[in-house]
Amino acid sequence: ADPKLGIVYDAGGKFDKSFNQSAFEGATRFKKETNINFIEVQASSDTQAEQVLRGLARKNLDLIASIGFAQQAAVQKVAKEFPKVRFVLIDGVAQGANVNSITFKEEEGSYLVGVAAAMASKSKKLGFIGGVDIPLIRTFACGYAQGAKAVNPKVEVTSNMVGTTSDSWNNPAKGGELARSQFDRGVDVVFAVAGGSGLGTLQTAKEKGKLAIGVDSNQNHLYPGSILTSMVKRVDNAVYDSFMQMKNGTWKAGVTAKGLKEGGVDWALDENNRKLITPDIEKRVMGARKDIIDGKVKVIDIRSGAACPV
Amino acid sequence: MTFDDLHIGSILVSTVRNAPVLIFAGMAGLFAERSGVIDIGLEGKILASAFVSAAVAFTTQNPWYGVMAGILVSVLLATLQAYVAITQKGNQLVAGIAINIAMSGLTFVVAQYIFQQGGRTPDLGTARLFDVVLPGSAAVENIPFIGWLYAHLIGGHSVLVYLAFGLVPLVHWVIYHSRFGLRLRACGENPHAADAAGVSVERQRYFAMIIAGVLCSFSGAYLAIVQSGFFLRDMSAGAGYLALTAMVFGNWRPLHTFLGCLMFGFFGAVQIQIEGVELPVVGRLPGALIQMVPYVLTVIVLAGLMAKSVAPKALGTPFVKSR
Amino acid sequence: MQPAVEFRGISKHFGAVKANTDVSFTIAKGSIHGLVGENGAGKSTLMSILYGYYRADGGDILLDGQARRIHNSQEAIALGIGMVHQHFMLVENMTVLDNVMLGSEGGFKLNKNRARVERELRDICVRYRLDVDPLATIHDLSVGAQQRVEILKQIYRSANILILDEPTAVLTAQETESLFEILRLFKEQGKTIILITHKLQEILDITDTVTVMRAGRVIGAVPTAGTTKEDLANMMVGRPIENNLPRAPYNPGAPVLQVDGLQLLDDQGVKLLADIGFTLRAGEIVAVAGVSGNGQSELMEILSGMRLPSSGKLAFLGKPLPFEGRSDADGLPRTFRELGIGHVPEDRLRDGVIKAFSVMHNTIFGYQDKLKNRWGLLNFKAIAARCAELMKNFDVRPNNHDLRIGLLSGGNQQKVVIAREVLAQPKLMLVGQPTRGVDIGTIESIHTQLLKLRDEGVAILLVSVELEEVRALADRILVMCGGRITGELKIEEFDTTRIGLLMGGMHKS
Amino acid sequence: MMNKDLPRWATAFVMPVLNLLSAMLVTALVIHLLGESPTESLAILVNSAVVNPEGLSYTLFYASTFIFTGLAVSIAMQAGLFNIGAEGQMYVGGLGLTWAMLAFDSSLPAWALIPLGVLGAAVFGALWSFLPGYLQAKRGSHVVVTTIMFNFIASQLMNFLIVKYMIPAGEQNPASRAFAAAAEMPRLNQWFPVLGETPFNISFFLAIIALVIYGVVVSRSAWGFKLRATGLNQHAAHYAGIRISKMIIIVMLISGALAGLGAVNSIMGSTHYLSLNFVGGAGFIGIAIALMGRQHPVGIFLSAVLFGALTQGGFDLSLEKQNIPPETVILIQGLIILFCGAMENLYAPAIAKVLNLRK
Ligand SMILES: Nc1ncnc2c1ncn2[C@@H]1O[C@H](COP(=O)(O)OP(=O)(O)OP(=O)(O)O)[C@@H](O)[C@H]1O
Ligand SMILES: Nc1ncnc2c1ncn2[C@@H]1O[C@H](COP(=O)(O)OP(=O)(O)OP(=O)(O)O)[C@@H](O)[C@H]1O
Ligand SMILES: [Mg+2]
Ligand SMILES: [Mg+2]
Repeated sequence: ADPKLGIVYDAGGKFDKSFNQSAFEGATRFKKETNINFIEVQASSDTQAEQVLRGLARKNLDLIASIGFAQQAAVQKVAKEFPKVRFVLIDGVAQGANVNSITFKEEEGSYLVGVAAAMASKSKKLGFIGGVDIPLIRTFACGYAQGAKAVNPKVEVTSNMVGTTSDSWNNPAKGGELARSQFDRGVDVVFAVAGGSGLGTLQTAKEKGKLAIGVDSNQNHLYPGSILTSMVKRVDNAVYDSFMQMKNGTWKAGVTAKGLKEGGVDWALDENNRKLITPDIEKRVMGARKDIIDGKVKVIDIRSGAACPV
Repeated sequence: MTFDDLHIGSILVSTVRNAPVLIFAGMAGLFAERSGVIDIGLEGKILASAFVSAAVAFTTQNPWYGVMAGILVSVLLATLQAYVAITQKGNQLVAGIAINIAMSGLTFVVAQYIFQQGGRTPDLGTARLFDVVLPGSAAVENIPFIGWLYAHLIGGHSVLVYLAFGLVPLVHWVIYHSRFGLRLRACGENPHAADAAGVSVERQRYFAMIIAGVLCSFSGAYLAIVQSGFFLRDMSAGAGYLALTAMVFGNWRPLHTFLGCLMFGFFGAVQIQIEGVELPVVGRLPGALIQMVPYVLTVIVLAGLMAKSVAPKALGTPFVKSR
Repeated sequence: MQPAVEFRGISKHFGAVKANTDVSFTIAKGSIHGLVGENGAGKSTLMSILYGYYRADGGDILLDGQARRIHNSQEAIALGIGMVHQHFMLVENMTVLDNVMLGSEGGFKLNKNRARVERELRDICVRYRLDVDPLATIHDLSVGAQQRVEILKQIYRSANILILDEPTAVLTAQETESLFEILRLFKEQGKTIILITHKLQEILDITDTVTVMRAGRVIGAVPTAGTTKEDLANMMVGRPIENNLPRAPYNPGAPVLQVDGLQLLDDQGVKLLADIGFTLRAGEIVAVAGVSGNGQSELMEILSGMRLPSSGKLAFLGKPLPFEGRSDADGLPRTFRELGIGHVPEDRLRDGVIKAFSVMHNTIFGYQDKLKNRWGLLNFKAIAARCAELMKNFDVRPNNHDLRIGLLSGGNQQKVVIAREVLAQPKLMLVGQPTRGVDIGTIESIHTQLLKLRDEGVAILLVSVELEEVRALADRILVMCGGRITGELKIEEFDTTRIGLLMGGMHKS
Repeated sequence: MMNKDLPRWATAFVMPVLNLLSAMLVTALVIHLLGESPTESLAILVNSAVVNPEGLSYTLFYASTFIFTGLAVSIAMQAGLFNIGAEGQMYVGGLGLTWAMLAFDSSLPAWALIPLGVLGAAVFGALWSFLPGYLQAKRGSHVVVTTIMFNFIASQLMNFLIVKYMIPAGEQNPASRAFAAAAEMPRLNQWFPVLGETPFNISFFLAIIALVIYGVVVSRSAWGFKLRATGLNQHAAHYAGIRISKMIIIVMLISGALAGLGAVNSIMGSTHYLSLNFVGGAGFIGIAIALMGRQHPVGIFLSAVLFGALTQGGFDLSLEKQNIPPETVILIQGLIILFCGAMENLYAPAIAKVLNLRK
């Protein structure tokens, strides 16, 4: 029989222009290909996450994908209560024989776009715009800076956060304003990791004739010619794969950290940014990519407790 | 980066760009409250008009239609508020808060229903209001300071920016030097006196609310059509409350309210620039603490000014004919 | 001659209250018509109907013989009706000029007209000998001046029928006299004037005819020439009013309050009070007479602890009043009250009562901490009993302690306040304007209570702008002008002219 | 005013019901336009929020927090102060609670930890409202403005503290570590298994106790008398010897403490850790509850339960009806506030007419 599948988004909702949305896309792809449906719910608070997970588990679902670190505690708890139900936790780690925790090495993908940015920048001033100052976003920022400084230690990275409330992910005006301010100070490539606010950043880069870097999904198509590349984080693949494994009976519990090697993160090169990526840039980025995969370059993950080296 | 790298020019330009959202809404609030109606529903009106103007601008591919549709919706909401506050004599705070909450939900639901993009409208592309380039900007561009002043600080903004700044003296004039303003102030201070003088308090207040609706819609249009180029759920992000704060801060006076709006815009711009910068004495502050700057400064200024509140006396009380 | 106004069977009710029942009478053109009656008799309601403020339930109003429906004040103004309301209808933070222009601005742009109207106002002020600066802001003006602004408004609008609802309640004798001068001038110009007042002497002084109302009905309309105060009082209240209330012989006791060198400066350093010194003894009533706004209010505020003096010695029962070392007066009135100082404030609605509270709640206002049990809770049963007694003793009407006090007439509100303060058995009682806007029947009962208090040995400081009241109550009289005491008289020396001179600042000589 | 003449049963029962029905009618229209059946939706909502015991206990769980924030706003309103800062005060209250728990949860037993947590929440909530209260009392700075500012500042401060000091090493989630089991508010399902596996806990009784104390203090105590007098007429309050600035500061402290207590239910009763933005708008809902409930304890309780039911029922509704996004609940909340709070007198004239006809 077909597996019964569920997906639980966190407070950002499935249209957050970030990992929830990516998860939604992965699940949708799975559904299109297999015609197997899935239940989807949004948990607006940590309390609700537990309620939802338990509710779904009671319906005897086979696999529940929980999107976002906010659900970590809830997954851990509910997984223990329902040993027969399997859980996939995205962006967080929960213990349990029926839990597969998938995290991403955002620092590696960010390193690559950092390399690209440093090479594409004429002013050698780069910008970073994050949604809220939390470890996840800092990881992006630090990987980005590491990549950029690897190209040229003199590169400066200016970093701004949109805010501290949950509004901060939905404030394109501020996202744009931060970008303008950075451009005024000489920045010419900006990396936006701010959900909906980041859309304002991309937009502004286009208006001002500067370059921007998208995040999570491939955003190159939004403003071809102004988006240098995107740091893609394949939450969609993670969800898709989990569902597929469930269907094929190959699903396994565990903890996986998906980096460049595992195809969890990458940079995006397609027809939309082909013209912006010179052979030089491409060569350098691909080189860095190989070095990381081969283990020659180690990108520091600040979440491990290490300070950002740059 | 050091403290010296602060770009004052960039801060000023950014202030000019940030302020209109607050100025429009602040002036809107001013009309409502000067007439005696508390308008805590600015936020909801901004959000609704942002959505409608983006949606219509996108559909018609004409930003001006968007602006007009935004006006319409904002005025409708203001009229609803007026109906509750004036005709029903209901609680004005409750009405405003209800509108804010309902609009936060409704704009998402409708945007999602129509566009299926997660409560976002599609990108407006060219259906936006573009920046005004003052004649001769290119010529003076390279003259130090003057070029910047003319082409970037004074010029180079959207029409709505000029409208916002132009509005301030106009509002000042209307409130203090026109018949309408005289009656407006009288209704906010002592509606019984206005009534005894033959002024219809209800009509005056309805009128004020409609003007508030019109002005508020520009805030929304500016957010969606000028600053962002699309609508996104909850994109007003507290602008309405901030505008109200600027108005209280400005003691319900147009010029002072304007200064309050500029102050928020300015502090906001400063905060962007000092994030990650090595500051004298305190060193490099973490982002979250830097974000506090505008708000902490506001509290300090407010406490220092000994702001004796001079709210319109009849603010918030429905006009009932008996004493 | 055609009457200017004719009421025909006007009725108006508010819920169960019949404010006007079948009211009919006429007002001759070019006459001054008096309207009298107890508090709540329906005078203001009737005038409000004429001014389009309320709509009558039934009946007709005829102006110059023509039946008119007046739907709002705008229409009334257009018909040449002007009204000076019981409570001033002025916007406090605007200038006189703007207040006058409000409603008849003469165009969208104010500035152009402002200059013209200002000129016109100055002109009017000269012609009618009104002392008002068109550019002054209302809240800076004395009550009398605000009254003049109201008049100015009507003159500017060239009202032909002028309604004045208790215009003299807040005026001094001089101010009243100059108001009457203007009214006479109006009359000469053929204008019709309707005057509501509780002061029967004024009716006799200036009106041509007088209508008496009681409980919403017209009791009688008589030519002034053929009537007396006693007749009118009788018609109004239904019983004769005693003018000379009985009192024990003057026999003052020990000093209760000693004031010496009291000064008060405002923020700008202007002297509001200078060199105030007097002694108040047990069992006497000392009245402070003077034109309002000459420091009486400030004096009362200081003595009640609502405001700190700038300097001076103040002793209560021989001990200094606890002003020392305070930066503000926050909470001080409570200490004063506990010392035994009662205070009936001048502005009862602003200071003395909480309008939204019931009568019962208002009877414990300021004394709530004395009426709580050890849990800090109020014992409403005991409070209700206390309140019932108090309402009975002071004849508060209606006798319903659950009613919001805002719904009581001013006179009855005042009785509640006085009763509350008396019940606390103070040694010193500060009383400000106790009978402002109160009808003669109630005045009689308030005066009786105050005299009783005096006879019981309480020291009473009375501030009043009514010389009649001063004469009826005082044992000694202090006259204030410009923040100073300009003279002191014994009651036997009472002399209106002399007091008038002192009030005007003619020093002791 | 208008409804003064109406009998009590009409104003207390018929009118609120009619208003609620109107809000539901508009909601039904929206749901219909979204392509779902309004009646089914209503059935889901009611079933999930009140009929089903587990749902009901979620409803009451949410209501517990709302009662506290509603009380916080109400008590300030009694003194004429509009405290918009419950959101920030509850947030900071959560910090106090969490610090206490992190420091002592390994050393103290439950009977000591829980009161300590409650105290920590109240004290920190109060601290956060002190400055707005003080500035209002002493400097005349408008409390509306300062509390809005303090909400922003709280959010930034908490972000800083949580990210910088509280996240356990190696964790992603911007949240403190979870407390030990001793620091958990006892859940009611231990005694009433029918309530199901829900976070409904004894904070609810704490909320009820707070409501009762509030009701008694405000309407029956001498202090409450002074409180209301201050709110209604400051001139008179001064005349009566009430220390207004002290009153303002104290009432703001109490208000902040009550808002802080909201965190007890949310954190100690449910998540057992402090996380970013855990308040999630409960402070703002408190404003709506205070206004709709007329600052009366019974009104506050009913409004809090109504909003709790909407949170719970609306959540299930969006789960079952794919065309109804969760944001619809926000719209419904707005409509209910509008009809039941702002237009409460909408039907008064009509009812008066009907009653008169019968006479
Ligand atoms: N707005 C109102 N609502 C309800 N009842 C009212 C209202 N205004 C007046 N009344 C009632 O009408 C009666 C007449 O009031 P009115 O103000 O006309 O008296 P008045 O003669 O002017 O009294 P006073 O001498 O105190 O000014 C009062 O007893 C009162 O009960
Ligand atoms: N809204 C109201 N509802 C019921 N009765 C009212 C209302 N307003 C006024 N009244 C009644 O109208 C009568 C006169 O009111 P008014 O305010 O003129 O009192 P007053 O005795 O003239 O006091 P003062 O002149 O000192 O203000 C009072 O008896 C009062 O009960
Ligand atoms: Mg009257
Ligand atoms: Mg009167």
